[in-house]
Amino acid sequence: MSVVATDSFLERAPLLFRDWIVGHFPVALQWLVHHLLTITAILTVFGLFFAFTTIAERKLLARLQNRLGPNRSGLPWFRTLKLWGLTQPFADAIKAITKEDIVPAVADQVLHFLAPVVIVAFSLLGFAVLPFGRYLIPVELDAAILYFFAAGTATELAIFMAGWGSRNKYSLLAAMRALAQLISYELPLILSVVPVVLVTGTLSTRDIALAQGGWTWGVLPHWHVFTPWGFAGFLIFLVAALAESNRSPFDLPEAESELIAGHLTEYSGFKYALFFMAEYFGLTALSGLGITVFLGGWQAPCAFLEFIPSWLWFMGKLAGMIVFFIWIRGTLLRLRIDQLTRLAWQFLVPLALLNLGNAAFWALTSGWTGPLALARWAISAAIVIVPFFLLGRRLTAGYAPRTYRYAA
Amino acid sequence: MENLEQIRDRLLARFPAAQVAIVVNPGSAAEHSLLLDPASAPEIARFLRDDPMLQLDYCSNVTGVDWPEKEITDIVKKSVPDPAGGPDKVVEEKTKRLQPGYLEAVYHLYSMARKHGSVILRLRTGNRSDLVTLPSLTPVWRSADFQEREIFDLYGIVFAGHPDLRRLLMWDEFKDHPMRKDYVAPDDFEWEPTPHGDVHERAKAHYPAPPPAASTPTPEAKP
Amino acid sequence: MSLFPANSGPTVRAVHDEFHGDLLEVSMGPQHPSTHGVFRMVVTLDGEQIVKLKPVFGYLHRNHEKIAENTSYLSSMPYTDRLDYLCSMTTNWAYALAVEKLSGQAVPDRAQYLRIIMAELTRLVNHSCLVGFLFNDLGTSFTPLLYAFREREKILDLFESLSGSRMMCNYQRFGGCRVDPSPEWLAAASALVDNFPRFLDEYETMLTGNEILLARTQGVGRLAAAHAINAGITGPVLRASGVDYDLRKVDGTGFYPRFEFRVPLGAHGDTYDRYMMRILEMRESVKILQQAFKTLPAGPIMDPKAKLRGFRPKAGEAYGRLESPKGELGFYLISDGSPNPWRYRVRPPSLINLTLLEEMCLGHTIADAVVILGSIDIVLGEVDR
Amino acid sequence: MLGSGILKGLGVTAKNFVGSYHDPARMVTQEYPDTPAKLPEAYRNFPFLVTENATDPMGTLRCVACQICEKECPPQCIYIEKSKDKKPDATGKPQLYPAVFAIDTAVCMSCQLCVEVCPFDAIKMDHVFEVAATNRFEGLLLNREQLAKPNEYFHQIRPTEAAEVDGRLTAERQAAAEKAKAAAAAKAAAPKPTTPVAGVADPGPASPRPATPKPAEGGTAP
Repeated sequence: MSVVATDSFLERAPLLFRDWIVGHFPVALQWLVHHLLTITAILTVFGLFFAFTTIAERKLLARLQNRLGPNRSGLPWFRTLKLWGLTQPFADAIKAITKEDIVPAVADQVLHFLAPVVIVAFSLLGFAVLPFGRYLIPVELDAAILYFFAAGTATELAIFMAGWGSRNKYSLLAAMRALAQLISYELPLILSVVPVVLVTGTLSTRDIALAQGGWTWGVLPHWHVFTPWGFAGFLIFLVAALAESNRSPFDLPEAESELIAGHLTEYSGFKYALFFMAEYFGLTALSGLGITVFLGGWQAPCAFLEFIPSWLWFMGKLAGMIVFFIWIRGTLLRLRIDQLTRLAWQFLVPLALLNLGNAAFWALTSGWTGPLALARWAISAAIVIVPFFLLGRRLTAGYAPRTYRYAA
Repeated sequence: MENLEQIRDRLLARFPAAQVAIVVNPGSAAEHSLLLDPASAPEIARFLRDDPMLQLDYCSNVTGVDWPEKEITDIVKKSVPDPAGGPDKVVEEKTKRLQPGYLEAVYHLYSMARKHGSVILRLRTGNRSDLVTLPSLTPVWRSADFQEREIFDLYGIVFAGHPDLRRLLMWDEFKDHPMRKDYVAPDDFEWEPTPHGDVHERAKAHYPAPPPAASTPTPEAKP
Repeated sequence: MSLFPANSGPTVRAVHDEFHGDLLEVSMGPQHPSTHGVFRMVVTLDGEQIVKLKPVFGYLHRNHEKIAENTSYLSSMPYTDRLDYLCSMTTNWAYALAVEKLSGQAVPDRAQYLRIIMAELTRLVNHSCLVGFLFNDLGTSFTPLLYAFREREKILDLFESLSGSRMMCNYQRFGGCRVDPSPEWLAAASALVDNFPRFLDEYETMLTGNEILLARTQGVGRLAAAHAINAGITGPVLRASGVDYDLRKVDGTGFYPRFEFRVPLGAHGDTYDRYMMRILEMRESVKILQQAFKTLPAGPIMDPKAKLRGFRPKAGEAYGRLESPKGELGFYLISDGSPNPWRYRVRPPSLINLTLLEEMCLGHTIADAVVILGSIDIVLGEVDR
Repeated sequence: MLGSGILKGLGVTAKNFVGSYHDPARMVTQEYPDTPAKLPEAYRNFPFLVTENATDPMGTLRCVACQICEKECPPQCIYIEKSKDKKPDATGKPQLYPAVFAIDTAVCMSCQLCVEVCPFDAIKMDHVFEVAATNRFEGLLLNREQLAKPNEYFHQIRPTEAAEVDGRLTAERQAAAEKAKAAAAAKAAAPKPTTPVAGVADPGPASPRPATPKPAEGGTAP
């Protein structure tokens, strides 16, 4: 590996820029400026990322549905310049801020106000431990994974606050659903990441990303997703992440066809926008964790592509994950609450536990080479595929497409 | 399927106490109907549903009809002997009588099992004011549920034995029965300066002075 | 103990029941995204399970029947468009059918064919729309609905270029049809119908085998045949329960006996069967349309004796019924010889199909209630009239 | 297998995603204010009154204030007042004319019944649809001057129907003119008092045009 590629100026540019600014301050204040700059950077980058995720979601969904999507908003005073509607999120933001904030008279005023604040705060915490690039990690924690899940879980608490505090029956039902969903899906989500911790032997996100470096023949990356246990873990992680971030097909708390807007029913204007923002922050953070844990983090997929800065790779993978989630949303229908919990407890949790054993087997047999390596792959694949079929059959027992008769 | 006379005869034989009459439809559709007396209607209905030859298991349409009382002029021709001794004079004697009004419930029955129909049943109330109770056929055909509620709502026929007789389309506090022929619509419409129609006239009468927001009459408005 | 403190607001009212603990009474509608208009269900919930459901109607009531009794026979025709506003062509036909029965008018052959073409195109419109809405109730983000609307749009464009309006067609007249389609129109319609199965295939690939759809709809909202017959339920909802009763076959309305088509029947009577009935009926409709375009005769489209103005059928009554996409749509007319009908009654399939809604929903969750309602296919313009 | 149905669904949406960029059968959206809406000839929205001469619209209205449309209009949105005097119409025959002719477009439902019952081809359906007004009442109440549109406009929006109507009207007028000529000649030949002959062009409100359908819309039967 050429040192030039990995240590290029672009690779270090964000850090150099930060150090340059920090250098202007007295030494006693430098630690504070350092952290404030990091926070500002995360807020700006992911704020913008959120803004463009919304427009991307609307445009991609529109195209999936054979529509054009928002394409009108341009710039003020430049009527002819339409910019493909890319300034739509700013228009949305202006609208959300200027809209009247309605608080129901019977609502719990404190909870109703706190819920959107809490949900945004907690959904942002997860970003602190994600390694966005080779040298870009806001906080290096040894127990980063634990911290991440602890922070992420609190967002569901905010949903419950919103549902309870609104004093609306739909919101209440949504709050109950959110809790059921939280309890059911936190387990498979964590269990899907534990195999990686077991194999890499670390809880630090930085080390997990580093552990996936290197390529076979320079083109096949050593990402965890390209192992049988990693692939299974990644799929479980995807499903659980969808559920954790309340995305379709698991968007039960805000099921608009059943509960109007669920916990958001009594929110309007900027508070509504905050919930919306938090949902996307949560999704982005979980995608970032998934990338770090399974998709090689900031690592380039091929050796010769390493000249591209690592943080660009990370953002590219993040965009890919988001597009995939949008695609899912444009296709699938919603599960019912009992089916949702059944999927978690009867399918994902057993599969994740088996996968843990699978990872243990993988770690124990790391010395197998030659034909034994093939056997190692086959056994490991069987450990996930066979239960997948058996559990899947049990899950869908009694459900099948039907054939119909016609009247004589 | 048997014709209506056969059905009537069978019903009369089976239920000697019942009164069953055929109401002739003079129109080109020629769908004649059976007029039942309210007292025996439920058991006749149950018989029609369960009778193996008829099996009228499907009650398609239930509706009310309002027949307000109307003045009928009977013309009787009489030959009066001429006191002068000539040939008898034919004199038309006009007597006016008031045909009492009544409300009517009409049931259109079909058979899904035998795929035939229709047999039309009619039930009539005693008058339009206090004798408006008819037996409900909802226990026989569930499909009459909402439709009888609708008749109760819009015509004011009270169906005894209906499991849940409430207004269907109008709100519960509503007083009148809008589908009756003598129903007078309320005149508190929103004032709209349309230059035509009695709605405008009534609205003007209801609001002594039109609301100031829309007080300018149109150039075309009727003087 | 009640869930919320008493007097905490007008919307919060918990029902107490000593066996189930606290029940929650939710008023779904009239402003609810999934009640297909201004329909309202008063639902009592035990957790998420429905223990009681009372439908409430009348929010769109405009006394259509009274209006029709105060205007001439012809003037009611445009109002029938507004009953089932998704299927104005069939509603028009049903009304024309009843009036023709009342007055004994004949309809020329070509008009009979055109009526069947319009009715079956309407069936495609209605069923594709319904399936789309059903999927929206099931929680898709509009994708199947918009695919259905894309195809519906093409049929509505045809309606517009023929009758002048996309949805309020006002096309049928007593004794025939209003406008004769040009050969170009017929060619365009025929091409559209030939392409329609491709859309259905794609739709079915996308959704019919979807595991979530199967789990959400199979076994949900079962309706037994005997109950359905007794409750007067008609149309695809009835046939999903396995009852062979299609007025196109039973009554042989119009020229339907001249066409070859089959009537699909379900076995389970659940939501999935009701969904599949619509898909299969669309395939049969395509067959009818293809035959109709091939055999459409030339000739007049109006009975020459038909009168547009001064229409006074002689005294009598008639009940005309038709297999509309939603079920048996009937018009009951009593004439007293005057230009206005003495009694004008619409037998709305949407309303009567709701008779067993509570029984179908009991024991299921609130999410299922929305789906069951969606699978019954109601249009509030017709329910409330 | 669990998930196969979901994968198939993802495939279909992906196909539609790609198709929306190149397949006009999939992307049917018209960008309306930028590209004007394409209206079929039969499109109907709100009636207008046909005038023969654009320079004198009020003098050459075809409407003779027979009030048939007013009676037949289902929502009762037409209001007509007959004139006190008579004006010569296009054939030169003195006719009444509408002193007031108003249509409340807030009430009108564009059902076309007024067009169908009009014996004089005086009222036709328009193609306008951008008819927003700032006032709910007066702004949407169109009077005679706003409703009158020249025959050329009718030709422009509905060429087939307008040609058919014009052909019929010219034939009727010619027949009327010839009849008048013949009557004048007869009168000159044998001057004696005769009762006035009703012109063919004036069937009068009591005798409507036969209710045969107009073959114009959407072309003729094959």
